[in-house]
Amino acid sequence: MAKITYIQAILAAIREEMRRDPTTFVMGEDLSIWGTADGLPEEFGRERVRNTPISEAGFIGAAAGAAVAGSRPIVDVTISSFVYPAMDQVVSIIAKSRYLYGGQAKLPLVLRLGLYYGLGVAAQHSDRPYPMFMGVPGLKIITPSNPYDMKGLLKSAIRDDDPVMCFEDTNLWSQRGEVPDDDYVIPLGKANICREGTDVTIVAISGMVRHAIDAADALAKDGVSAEVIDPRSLVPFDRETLLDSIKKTGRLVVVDVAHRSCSVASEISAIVAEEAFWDLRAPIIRVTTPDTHIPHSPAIEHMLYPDKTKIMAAVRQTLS
Amino acid sequence: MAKITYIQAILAAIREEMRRDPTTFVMGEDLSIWGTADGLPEEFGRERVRNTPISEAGFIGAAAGAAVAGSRPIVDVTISSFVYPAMDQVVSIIAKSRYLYGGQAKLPLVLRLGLYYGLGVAAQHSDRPYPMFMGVPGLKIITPSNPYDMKGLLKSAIRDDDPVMCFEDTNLWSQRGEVPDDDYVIPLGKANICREGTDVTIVAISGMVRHAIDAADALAKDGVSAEVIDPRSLVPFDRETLLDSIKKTGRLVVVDVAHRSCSVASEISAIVAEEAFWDLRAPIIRVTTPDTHIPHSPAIEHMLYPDKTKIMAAVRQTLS
Amino acid sequence: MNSNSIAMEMYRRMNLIRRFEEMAEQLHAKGKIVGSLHSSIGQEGEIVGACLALRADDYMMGNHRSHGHPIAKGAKLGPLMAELMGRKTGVCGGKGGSMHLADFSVGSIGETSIVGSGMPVAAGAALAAKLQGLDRVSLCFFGDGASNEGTFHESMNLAAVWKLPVIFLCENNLYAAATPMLAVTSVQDIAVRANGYDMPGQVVDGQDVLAVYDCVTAAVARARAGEGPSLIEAKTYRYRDHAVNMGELGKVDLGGRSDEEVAHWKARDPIKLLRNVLVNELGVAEQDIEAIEQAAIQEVEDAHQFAVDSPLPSTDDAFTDVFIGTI
Amino acid sequence: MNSNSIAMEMYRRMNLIRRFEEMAEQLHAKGKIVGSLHSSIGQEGEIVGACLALRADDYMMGNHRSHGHPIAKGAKLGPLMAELMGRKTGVCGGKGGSMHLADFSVGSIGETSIVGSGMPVAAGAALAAKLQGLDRVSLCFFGDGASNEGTFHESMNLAAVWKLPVIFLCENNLYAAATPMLAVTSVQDIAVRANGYDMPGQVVDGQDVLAVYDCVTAAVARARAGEGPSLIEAKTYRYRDHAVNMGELGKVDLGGRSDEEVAHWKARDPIKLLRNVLVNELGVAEQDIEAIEQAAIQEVEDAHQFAVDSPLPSTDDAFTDVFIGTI
Ligand SMILES: Cc1ncc(C[n+]2csc(CCOP(=O)(O)OP(=O)(O)O)c2C)c(N)n1
Ligand SMILES: Cc1ncc(C[n+]2csc(CCOP(=O)(O)OP(=O)(O)O)c2C)c(N)n1
Ligand SMILES: [Mg+2]
Ligand SMILES: [Mg+2]
Repeated sequence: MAKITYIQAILAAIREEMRRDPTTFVMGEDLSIWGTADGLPEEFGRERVRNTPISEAGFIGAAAGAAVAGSRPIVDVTISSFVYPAMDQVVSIIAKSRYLYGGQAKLPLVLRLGLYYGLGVAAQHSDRPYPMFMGVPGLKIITPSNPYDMKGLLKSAIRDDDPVMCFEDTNLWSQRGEVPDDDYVIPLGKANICREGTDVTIVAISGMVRHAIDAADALAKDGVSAEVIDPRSLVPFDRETLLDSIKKTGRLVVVDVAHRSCSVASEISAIVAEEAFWDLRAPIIRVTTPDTHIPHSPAIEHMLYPDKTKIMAAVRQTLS
Repeated sequence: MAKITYIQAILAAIREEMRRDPTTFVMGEDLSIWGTADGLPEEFGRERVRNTPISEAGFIGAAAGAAVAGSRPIVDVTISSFVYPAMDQVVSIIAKSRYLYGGQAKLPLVLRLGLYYGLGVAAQHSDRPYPMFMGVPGLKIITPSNPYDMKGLLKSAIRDDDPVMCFEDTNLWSQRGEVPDDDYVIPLGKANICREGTDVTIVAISGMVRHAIDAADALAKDGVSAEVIDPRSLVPFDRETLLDSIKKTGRLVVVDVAHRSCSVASEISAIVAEEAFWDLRAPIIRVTTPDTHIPHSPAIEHMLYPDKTKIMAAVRQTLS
Repeated sequence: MNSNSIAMEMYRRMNLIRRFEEMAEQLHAKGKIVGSLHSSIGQEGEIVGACLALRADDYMMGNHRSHGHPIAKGAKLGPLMAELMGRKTGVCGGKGGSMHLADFSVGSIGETSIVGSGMPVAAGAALAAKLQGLDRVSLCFFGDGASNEGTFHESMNLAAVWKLPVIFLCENNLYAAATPMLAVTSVQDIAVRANGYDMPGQVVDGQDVLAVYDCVTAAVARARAGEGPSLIEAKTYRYRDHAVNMGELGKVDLGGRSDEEVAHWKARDPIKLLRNVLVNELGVAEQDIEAIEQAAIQEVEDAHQFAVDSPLPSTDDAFTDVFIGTI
Repeated sequence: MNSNSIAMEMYRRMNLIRRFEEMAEQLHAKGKIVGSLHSSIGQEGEIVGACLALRADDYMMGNHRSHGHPIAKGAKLGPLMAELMGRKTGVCGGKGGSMHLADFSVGSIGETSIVGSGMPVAAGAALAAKLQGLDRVSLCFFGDGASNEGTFHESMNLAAVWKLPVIFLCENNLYAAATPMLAVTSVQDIAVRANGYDMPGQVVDGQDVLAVYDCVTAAVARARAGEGPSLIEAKTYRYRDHAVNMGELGKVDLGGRSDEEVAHWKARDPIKLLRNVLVNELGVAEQDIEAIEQAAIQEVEDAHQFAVDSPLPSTDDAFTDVFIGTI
């Protein structure tokens, strides 16, 4: 057991799985830049660690084809905003092939996509696009919120025989946590109850989980007992843990750094308004990024994202 | 006033606006096929009615550039599934340019996209992708549900100085309705109350509106008074009409032919669960297409979509 | 196989395709097949010539106009016809339909109806073969219209820099739906574009199945030897409309297809051309040829019967194959 | 302008860019500029040579590495520096930042940080000029790395078939981030790809501002005369890392950039080369040259001061410009 960073957890997961399964391989642009491929070319060779041209549709589509033909690609899309040029390959090919061919095709591939917001890089680089993929059947989606989950979920994703999108919050890159050196996996579709509580349920996604925990800690001092749930995977989604919690608390705040409209926060709210309405004792509050673009200027960027203060205010609103 | 089809309403809107404003022009693949460009090359010439190569990113991006440089493109994307190869141009360029350049750019363009489901053409051609664009700030979205609305909304869209996506339900193509011959526009952001009622609010999008009206008519015979609302534009969204209706009825069913997760139905549900919770007297029911792909076989395709029977069942559920 | 028996096999498969397509058209006209239908009639020469240059374990990707391609690759006809008719016994369980045939058992690994989208996939299958140390190759069919999609460019470059064992076969039938190729394409020959990737590019007469076979065979040999990808442009013609229900010969946007043009191409029908070769050059007996022709009719009729006798998918089937298990 | 005064103007703009970029680097190091920063130092020759071949009302699109480009097109420095520093007075109100400069008042109509995404946009601006009967042209900068994006292909073909007045200028600085061009690109010269679109393609020495100017001037004349687009590949070099904070000269994936390579290119510094021409061939007095150099330093200092003195955007500003009005 060692304290390693979120980035190191990614690398550890990839390295271990590449050792375990010779059909895995890595590809992406400028793999050497980010630290998630350090040592891989040396250990596995350039055939299995491939630097691509800047051709997202080309190499993401090639990943689909390689997967269909029996390999297991792990694709570094780097910043999630760069998935749009390959959108058709993701939606029309990766998500749909198995179904179109009546189950003949298997697409065991992983797309890794960084959520690169909060860095002053403006609207074209700061996307958090996972909600749009949640509306496309056939794609599994994980959103690891700490190094331990990262390693365990990513290893599961690499072993999964279906395509998995792994959204990585780059604001957590240098976050450290205890991560076992040995092999472990976290199953997709099992939420994590980060903190138990009885007054209100806070569901938070990805980098928002730590803010939710901070808020819950602060609220505890005021005598408010908040339960914090990290779904860990959006598809499959652990409905049971969510609904059980609402049964107990009767109140829900959902924290999602995506834009508000058609966000995962909206989806979770809709699930609860449909399936747990009679348990609810207050409006469901979404704490999201508003429906504006992300500006470059640091003076006005950070205020747009959910944070501890906004979460606390939302919780108070459900209690009033 | 004449009874014309949905397709003819599209053509009428385009023709009238092209006559009105010489900076407008039309482009797309195989314009002659669909009936929405009949007579246009003859009247306006091939410069203003341009047949494109199969290069969606190329010509949709070119529309953005042309708009920035003072023209007003009306782009026929034909089937909405073909927007994915151009996703980056829509999300990174069209939606974001004005913001990125601090208001210097104006992008008066219209993308027309057909919802081509229910036709046995399988998963790659049957998308209903408007929810993913609702989560991208900077794009206005209209979903006309009948010939009258089509002409009025599309004319508004063409005159609008912001980019507008017009999603056209191809299941309505041959539907006829009274449409004034002369100039009229329907403002974006104003919902249509198709039918007044007091017991339950049914919000329905695009081609689902007629099913909602049919359901409401049938329910009326059983003494249930359903109000049917067609938002007509998703962005901007008429929150006021929705919330006023909920205040009156206390019950909500949302009908959306998109896949369930992160759908517009989910968004509308979340808005109401957040802002009108205390008016609600029952769970909010979403009637959507489930999160599976659209199969080719007609034997199993149609049952996936919302219809009158499912809407009636949902309404009954809110009343029980 | 000696060249005689290869030619006979070509003739057999071309006949199967022609008859299969004719049956499909009839069934569509009767409402027994639903959805769009893009006939490959007229293109059998390039389809069969290319596919017969492959081994059974090589990969093949088609597009929206690829009923003939799995047949050329060796697929059984019954499950293909059942697929068009939306049956549970269809090769894709009735979920893919006309534009998405695939028969993995013969290396037919997919057909995609989003123009140009199959090219990266085919390159990826070639990459997998390379990584796995197999000497399989990947054959990718795409249209003249598809050659203007960005995926064409990205796939060609990727395949070239990685020396992937892939053959990109452009079925240039002169039109993309209602649009003549030259109205939207900046070169006369799409094969020229190979230069931009330092890749061999070659034009071949798509109506001459033997020429296509030779040309693809050479490219396959190159690919198998690790020498990288090739671009081959087969000049061909579709006799029918772009798709059913779109007016006689398609409603061509810039002036229609002339009667002369159609007549010119029909005079060079690939099946007739090969028949002539069989009779006049290879000395095959008329009755042997007729036996093939009759057998094709029967095989298609049997396929039809198989489909008709097959059950439709059930409600549950709509929900499987989204993921491997249910989630 | 006679050629002497054009050369002096080139020298002035190249100096402005170099000094502007140096100032930006310093400010980034001090934390006064936040976000990524891609320096165009070393590439001033092709930037200025190309932009000076345009009229003020012509359009110009840049990319993520385009601080220099609006300067070359004639933009005021203050609002550019204020933009980098996230000020309300920034040319984009502080919303775009380093990778998205635009000054519509001088025809700088955008810079996009999604590689390759500006090419269709530039083609579209050219289309608008054509439709409006204006004789404006559109100049599009893009990198060697961008030449492998699908948008390159689609834009080239579209521009060619529609004979759009656009000049595609590839700034081939031999690397795309950490990746050497030849490791991922299937041709030695990107200009070769022009053949695939029946378009003129030309390689030019990007360090020779005069050569670039001549070459682009010819392409602009062609475009204005309605003869269609051109592809020009300027061979150039960036002295700095791909972006700040990425290690000395970038952490190049396949072995780093050699000292020899760097030295080779620095010996052909575009500013030095032009200075030599001014002194030795055009007989410009040393003091006139120094005056330009000094003025550039001062102008950049003033721009910095302007930015420093400017207010930050307010909360409300984050919500404007999503749409034209508020909705
Ligand atoms: C991305 C995309 N754009 C548009 C279409 C609609 N479409 C289907 S087939 C076709 C023409 C294709 O032409 P070509 O590639 O030459 O193949 P052909 O049909 O001639 O065999 C078009 C435009 C599509 N399916 N996918
Ligand atoms: C679509 C997309 N993919 C990847 C990136 C990340 N990225 C930014 S710049 C760059 C390299 C660009 O190389 P080149 O086009 O040669 O321009 P240069 O930086 O050398 O000027 C990359 C890969 C991006 N911004 N957009
Ligand atoms: Mg064609
Ligand atoms: Mg470069």
